[in-house]
Formats: sequence, C-alpha cells, structure tokens
Amino acid sequence: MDRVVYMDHASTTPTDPEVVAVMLPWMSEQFGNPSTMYSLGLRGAKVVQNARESIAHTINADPEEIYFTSGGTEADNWAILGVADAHSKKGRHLITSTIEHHAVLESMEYLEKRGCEITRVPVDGGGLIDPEEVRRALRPDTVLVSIMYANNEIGTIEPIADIGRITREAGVLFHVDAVQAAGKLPLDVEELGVDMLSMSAHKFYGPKGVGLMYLRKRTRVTPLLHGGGQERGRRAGTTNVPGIVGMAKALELADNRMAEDAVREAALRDRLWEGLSAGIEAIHLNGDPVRRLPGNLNVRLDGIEGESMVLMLDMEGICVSSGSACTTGSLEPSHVLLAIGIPAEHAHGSLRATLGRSTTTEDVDHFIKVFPPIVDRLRQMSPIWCENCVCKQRN
Amino acid sequence: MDRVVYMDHASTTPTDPEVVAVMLPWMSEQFGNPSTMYSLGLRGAKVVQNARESIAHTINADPEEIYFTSGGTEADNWAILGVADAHSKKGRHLITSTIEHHAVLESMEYLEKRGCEITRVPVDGGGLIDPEEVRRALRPDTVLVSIMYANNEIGTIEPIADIGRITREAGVLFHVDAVQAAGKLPLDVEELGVDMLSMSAHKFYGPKGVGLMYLRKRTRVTPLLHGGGQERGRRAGTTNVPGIVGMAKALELADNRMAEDAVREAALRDRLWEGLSAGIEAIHLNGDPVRRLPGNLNVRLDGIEGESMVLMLDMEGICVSSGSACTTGSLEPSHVLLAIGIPAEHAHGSLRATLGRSTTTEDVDHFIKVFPPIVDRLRQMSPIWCENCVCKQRN
Amino acid sequence: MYSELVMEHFRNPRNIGVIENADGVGEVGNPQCGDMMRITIKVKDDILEDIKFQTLGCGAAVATSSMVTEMAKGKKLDEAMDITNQAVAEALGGLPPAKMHCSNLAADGLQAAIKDYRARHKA
Amino acid sequence: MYSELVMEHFRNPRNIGVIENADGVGEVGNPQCGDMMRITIKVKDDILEDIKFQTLGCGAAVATSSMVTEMAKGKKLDEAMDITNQAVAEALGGLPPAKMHCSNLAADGLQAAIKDYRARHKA
Ligand SMILES: Cc1ncc(COP(=O)(O)O)c(C=O)c1O
Ligand SMILES: Cc1ncc(COP(=O)(O)O)c(C=O)c1O
Repeated sequence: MDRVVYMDHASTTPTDPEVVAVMLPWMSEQFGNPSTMYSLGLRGAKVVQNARESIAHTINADPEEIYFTSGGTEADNWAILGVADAHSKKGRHLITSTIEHHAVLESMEYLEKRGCEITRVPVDGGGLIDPEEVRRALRPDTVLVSIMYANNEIGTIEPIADIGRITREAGVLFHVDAVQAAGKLPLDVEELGVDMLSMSAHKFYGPKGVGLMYLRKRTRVTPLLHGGGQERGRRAGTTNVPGIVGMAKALELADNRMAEDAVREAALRDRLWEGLSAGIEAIHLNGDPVRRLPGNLNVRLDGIEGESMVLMLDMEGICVSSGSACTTGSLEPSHVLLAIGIPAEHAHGSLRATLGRSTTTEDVDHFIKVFPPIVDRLRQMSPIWCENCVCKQRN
Repeated sequence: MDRVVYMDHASTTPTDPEVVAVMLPWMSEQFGNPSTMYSLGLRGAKVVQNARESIAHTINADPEEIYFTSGGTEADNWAILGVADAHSKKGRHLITSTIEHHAVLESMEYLEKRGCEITRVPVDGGGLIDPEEVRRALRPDTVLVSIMYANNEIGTIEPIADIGRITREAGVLFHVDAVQAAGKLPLDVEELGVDMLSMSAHKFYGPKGVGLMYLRKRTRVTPLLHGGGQERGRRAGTTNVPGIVGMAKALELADNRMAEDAVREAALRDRLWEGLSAGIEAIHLNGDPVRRLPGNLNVRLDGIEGESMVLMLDMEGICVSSGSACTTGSLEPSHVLLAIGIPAEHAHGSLRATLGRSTTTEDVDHFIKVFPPIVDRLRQMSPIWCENCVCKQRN
Repeated sequence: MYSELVMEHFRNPRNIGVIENADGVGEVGNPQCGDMMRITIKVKDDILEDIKFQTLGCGAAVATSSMVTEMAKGKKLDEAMDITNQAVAEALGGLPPAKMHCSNLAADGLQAAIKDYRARHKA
Repeated sequence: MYSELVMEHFRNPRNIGVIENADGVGEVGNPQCGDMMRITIKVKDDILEDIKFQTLGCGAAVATSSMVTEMAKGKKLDEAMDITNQAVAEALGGLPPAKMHCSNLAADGLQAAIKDYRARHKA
C-alpha cells in the first residue's frame, strides 16, 4: 500500500517546500546569532524583524507585540502562568472552558494545585461556548480568561469577538489559543479584542518547534523562560532564526490562500461525511454541524473502538486520529467529547479526519470506499455489536 | 570585504550541512506527528527513539533519561524551577556560582524573589570553582546545586566530577549546564555524578531551537511545559522531529571528531594569542590559562571599549563578541569578568574570540594582522589612552 | 509503537467469533473504558477443545485476545488457568507501557470463561 | 542595529582629537560605564570656531560625539548650548532603544565644555 491519504492535519502538517526553501539559507550560511553586533548576526536580526513585521501585519498587531516561542504549548503556558504570576495581587481566579487543549487545561490545573481558583465554563452539544457564561463567571478577582478560537478535536469555532467585548468591558485580560485557527481563520487582534494569542507554526505548514505569542502592549506577564535578554527581555533563548523565518513565510502563504482553501476543504469534508454516512449505519457527527473548521470531520461509530479503526485505516494508507493526537497512549476518553455530552463508550468509538491542502477528491473517495468494510469487520468482532443480539438495543 | 572569519562559535555555530541533510526528509515528507498511531507518525516516533538512544549512548545514560527541549535555556529553567518546585518540602535553598549563564542566574533570581535562598559560590581569578566551596555552602535544606561545565565567556572548565562526588555524598541533586561543553568535552553522566544536564544543539553545529535535558531516573522534577503527554508526560509540546534528528546527528559528529578538533582549535587559539600579544601593548588574557575550552580566547585591552572593537573587526570580516552574546544591548559589564576580579572599565574593554571547525591558520593570521591597527586607532581617539598624558598611568 | 507480532495478530486475529452453545463464557472490561472482551469455550475431557473471542478495543486488546486463544487451545483447564496477562504480553514480544494494564485483559477473560464452565458443571 | 548614518559616523568620525590650549574642556561619562567622552573647544567672538572630541565607547558613543561636533561647529555658544542629546540622536536617524540613554552623552559633553569656557572667561 503505497498511497498515503493524510487526513490528520489538525495533528501536524508537512512543512511547505517553499517554507523549507526560505529556511535553508539561515541554517548553514547566514547562521549568525541575531543578538550579536557584527553583520552576520545583524542580518539574522533583520530577517527576524521582517518576520515579526509580516506576522504582525497579518494579525493587525504591532511588531513589538509578537514574541517568538518554541510552539503553541509554550505560548499557552506562558500566557496562563505568566499572567497568574504577574497579577496575583489582583486575584487568583482564572476562567477557561471545558474543551481547551491540554496545554491550557494542564497549566490551569498546575495553578489550581497552587491555590488558584479555576472556573471552566461548559459548552453546548456542539462544543460552543455561550459568551454569557463567561460574563457570569467573571469575578472581581478574575485575572485571565483563556478560550480557544477553534477546537482541535471537533473543530468548533468559538465566539471570540463576543467574549472579547465582555472581557474588555470588565477589564480582564483575554488569552486566545489560536493554534488551530491560525492560517485557517482570519485573525485580527483588534476585532477579536484579545490581549494574548498563541500560534504554532507546524499547524499551518510551517516548521515544528516554533510558535509565537501575541502580547498586547503594556500587558504585564512574567516570563516563562528566564535568561538572555532576547525578545526584549521577555523570552530568553537563542533566537531560532530559520524557524521564525519559516513560520512567517508559512503564515503569509496560508493567509493568501485562506478563503480558497476553506471553500475547497469544506466541500471535500462534506463529501466525505455524506459518503460515510450513506455507506455506514450507526455513524454520528460529533460537534457543531456549521460553526466548525472547514477541514474538520469528527464522527462516532457504535460498537467499535477508535484505535482499531485508526490501525485498520492505516493499512489502507489513510492517516486519521482517534482523538487529540497528544493524548495517544492515554486510555482516557477525549475530554472534549465528554464535555459535549457524548458518553464514554461512544467517545472511545470516535474518529477525527482533518483535511488539508493536499487532500483530493480521490483521497476522499478512497476513504469512503475502504472504510465501510473496516467498520463491518470490527463490528463483527465486537462483543457489543451483533446483528441480532440483545446488546445491539443497548447501543 | 567578502572574506568572513567567524570566531564566535560560543555564540552559535553553523548547522553542519550533513545535519541539515538528515533533517530534511523529516520536514515535508516524513512529517508525521510521533504521538499518532499510523505508520507515518510511527516512523517519526522511531527516528526520535533512535536519536534518544544515540544521544544516551554518547553520554552514558539510558534513553529514558533524555528529554528533548527547545534549547539550553529551557533545559536550565526546567532543571532549576522544576527541582525547586518538586522538592520545596525538603527546603528552599539552592547553590550555584557567580559565573553561570543568565539562563541559570535569572532562574535563580526568579526563585529568590519568591522566597528561596540562593548561595552563589565565588570563583578564583581564572574563573575556577573550588569544590570545597560547594561543600561548605551545603545545608540540610539545600535541594539543588547547579554549576556549569564550561563557561561561555572565558571558557573555564569546572571540576564537575569533584563537585558531583560532594553532592552525591550529601544526597543533593546536581544540575550541570553543559551547553558550552557538549560536543567539546567528553560527557559521561556517571563519571561526572550529575543528576541533570542541559545541552543546546546549535552550539555544536546542530539546529537552533532544540536542546535536551538529561534527567536521572527517579529524579522528581515538576514540568515546565504542561500539556500533551509528550516526553513521557514530562515535557509537553508536539515533538520537533527534524530538530531532534539533527541534534543527534550533530552530537554524533562532534563526538567522533572531538579529540582532533580540540587539539587543532587549541593550537590555533594559542597562535592567535601569541600573535596578538606580540603585536599589541597592554593586552591581557582573561580566565584560566590552562583549564579552558580549546577554542576560547578572551582578552582585555586597556583604553578601549569592546563594542567599538567588534564593529571595527566586523569591517574586516571578523566576527567576535564583546561579552556574552545574549547580553548585547545591555550596557552592564559582563558579570563573569567582574566575578573573576576584573574592574568594570577593563571588563568593558574585553573581547571574546571562539574558534571552531571552520577556523584556519589564515583566519588567525588575518586577525593578527588587522587587529593592531584597529587597536591603535581606537586608542588614538580614546580620552583615557594617550602616549604622554597623565591618564595613561591611571591604567 | 506495537511490535510486528502484535500487529500481525491485530491484522489476522485467530479464533474470532462466538461458539454456539458454549460450555463457558467469560466477559471482562467494559465499553466505558474502551476495552471489552467476550471469550466462549468448548471443553471436552477437561481440555479446551475450542475457544473463540470477540473484542472491542485497541490493537493491544485485539492482539492479546487472539494470542490467548492460541495459547490456550488444546490445553488442560488447569494449565489454561495458569496463563497470565503478563505471559500473553510476553508471548507477543511485549506491549507498550501504556497498554500493559488496561488493554491486557485476555487472560482474565479466559479465566472467567473457565470459571463459568466450572460453576455450571460443578454438579 | 545601527542606522547607516550612525555607522558612517562610526567608520569616519569627524573632528577627532584634542585642541591644544583649548578654551574649554568638557568630560562626561566614565570608564566604569564603558562610555566616556572629552570635548575641547576653541571659541572666537562667541562662536565655536573649532571643536574636537575623544571618545571611549560603543558605536553610538562615537557616532553621537562625531555628530555633535558637526552640529556645533560654527554655531554661537547659546545656540550650541541648545543642542540636546535627543537632537543628536535624531540627526543620526535614531539610535537603538538600549543606546538612547547611556551612550548618548555628546550634547552633555559639549555643554560641559561651553560651561567650562564661560567659567574661565567670566572675568
Ligand atoms: C488547540 C491547540 N492548542 C495548543 C496546541 C499545542 O501546540 P504544540 O503541540 O505545537 O506546542 C495544539 C496542538 O498540539 C492545539 O491543537
Ligand atoms: C553556558 C550556556 N548556558 C545556556 C545557554 C542557553 O542556550 P540557548 O540560548 O541555546 O537556549 C547558553 C547559550 O546561549 C550558554 O552558553
């Protein structure tokens, strides 16, 4: 089986060859450290500044509001731990949702164990947050609201601008995990009313190991990485010039083709869903049918377990995920699926296909063709799925 | 001036083309996320595991004791903040030296502001730490000793194995910042008796934005980056496969040619020092004349300031540094030079040349040729240097 | 992540199905945990003449189920009772650490089936 | 990091040196801070006829010294007194933020020299 049908773009994406091409000169030739005073280093400083300006322009921010990090996880951790530390005199209450990425949820838990109070606002059956829930959760001692722009599992797009209006009115800092949204949805930090925003380059065809935090001017936040004075003293560590150059290029490319990609991916995603739901019984859509990322499909299948589907699809060259990629190895059902009200046994039977730039109609049709027999096979060997037995009614 | 004579290898190094070559396949083609279950991702997991084994073998550790990070700064921060947090019940006293890198010193200061007590053991005039000073600084509530293997400014190599015996005897955890030593000095975590050790790939001809922490089995340390379960739950963030593959290759290459490089670089460094001290008056060596990294030369020149030398040498195509790279922009004199007893005015007049693989005899001779006239010129315009005036005696 | 042998058993599981009028039935795990297995056995002269399984679960769950049926088939009941989850994992060349516990229930399922048989045939 | 104009002044500083028998001398900064400057002036009819500098310091320190001598030469003392460090930095097309304060003393040096001249010639 040589054909590879990659449908796990929410997990990571291939680095665009055009992105690799702009990175290469900064690796072995123009390798100077931007924190130095000689031309070789200053050229690195210049290209990093250009990257900063290009990214800032894309999200309607000032270049000095862009801070480069090692990825989305670092940016999320920094925003949450940094604000909690810098504003601990004001209060120790933070607000988030039940469907955030682990990078946010685990940072919140870390704080909770150290005496902070965390309110996790619930979501509806499609994964949508009601901005009024955020308003109700606000307290005089609230120092941060952290809500994701788009969910990594079910693709639900949250009403960030509405929440931004509420936090701004209340004078509370607002962090947005835009790791899944970046490169897919328009990001305008003014329109969204956010104070902090995280991105990770490898999610939009950029390199792994680099990301950024947008940090609104005059926002107080304690550094997460202490050391050299890089990033205006707020994020230490030798500047990853090739990574930053690659990320800026990747965001530029994504921004240019955003609308086009969205239409194409949504059409393919809908074709996939129609094909699968026509060919398979007892298959259900997870998440909001409309307010979701264009390439995201998340389904559950009665009577089977996710990993076995993933393994069998892999034998057909199809790459999909049975939940959040980083929780593989854990046997916990996805917290996102539980949060939208899906029972554990169905959460275990869920599958996420996330389409991307490389996805073709042939890919989708291949999936539609090979998946039903796999489902049949797994259901045949399932003790909770049998054509005639009582247990079927249970499901 | 087209010739470039790069003599700032302590700041960063070019990524070896062989290293770039092994990274490339993992960027756009084999780009799968190692935390997934399909073959594309599992191939990434496998190559990361191979990298882990190769690195572990080089430093005489177990593969499960290697944790990948975004660089030396993250590893240093993690070791210090993570141990302080995990062992706060035992005590809140930490020991370090006065000449550590900012990544260590600033982490210590962060803790100090939050109620920890920090002892900074002094160094001698060459930058050497006396292990007995560490022993004397130990207290029942000491939770960590963090000492660098080799200094980034003056290249002094510290008696790590001796300190390791002392910390082990006392049952205190020992962290070593080996960022400057990795790839240049043999590292055997057993012989050195260390519990934690930091490296940064770009210092040994590997890529920027990736590093590692060696963490001895059963060492309790709170994560610095919370989130997905990567690195066995201890360091979250999507695995930087190309970076890790590149780092492992770079360490392997460095390890293979270590002895050879050391002899060559030391000879060139000595030639440089002899040439400069023969051609320039009032030039002095900073740091230990013997126990120092092979490629490191650090000198001070009466009556002139460092940056102006750096800028003038850059006009001749020579890249050197006037102090620790990451403190450029700061006007503070180097804390390392102050710690070895050099007065501020002479610290400002110091210059670091760090030789590396690319350095040739011609490079060294070019330096020896162009530097004296620069020194003359700067001294001529210096208000504290004049052939006949009284101020000369002051210096 | 999985060894070749585990994947081989996952791809071509042995002894899938349900024995009609089985002499014993064992059920372990539950769908909430994502892993569940039903083992049916046919016993003749204190020997496991036939054994079949149905499994809902991950690769490890399927492979261990398949492996335990292979290991047990033809064995005396007492011998079969001695098969441990650990032994099944070893026969498969090991399992990933995360899968050692939750998805390694096959021997428990077999033991449950034998106990069921013994309970039914105690008289 | 530095603008082209700053680098041009650094590479080719104007009016380097010491005026013998100067009418006024100004010294600012100190070697401990890594930045020090000495300005000597020659005054005729209340006009800065000549001005020279010596500077120990970074690129910004040298360039601002050079620039201030250019700006002041030929000016009336009162006019020269009005030259600010800010104005020098602007004339150079700006300085990096970190250098705005410590390495931007040239106007102070000039003022010190003029004050020295006035003190000496008060009588
Ligand atoms: C919504 C969201 N936030 C944060 C992250 C963390 O990003 P990274 O793994 O690149 O650090 C991810 C992806 O893993 C994500 O999908
Ligand atoms: C001794 C030492 N420790 C730590 C670091 C930090 O490493 P990095 O900048 O790669 O994070 C450096 C280099 O900058 C260093 O020289």
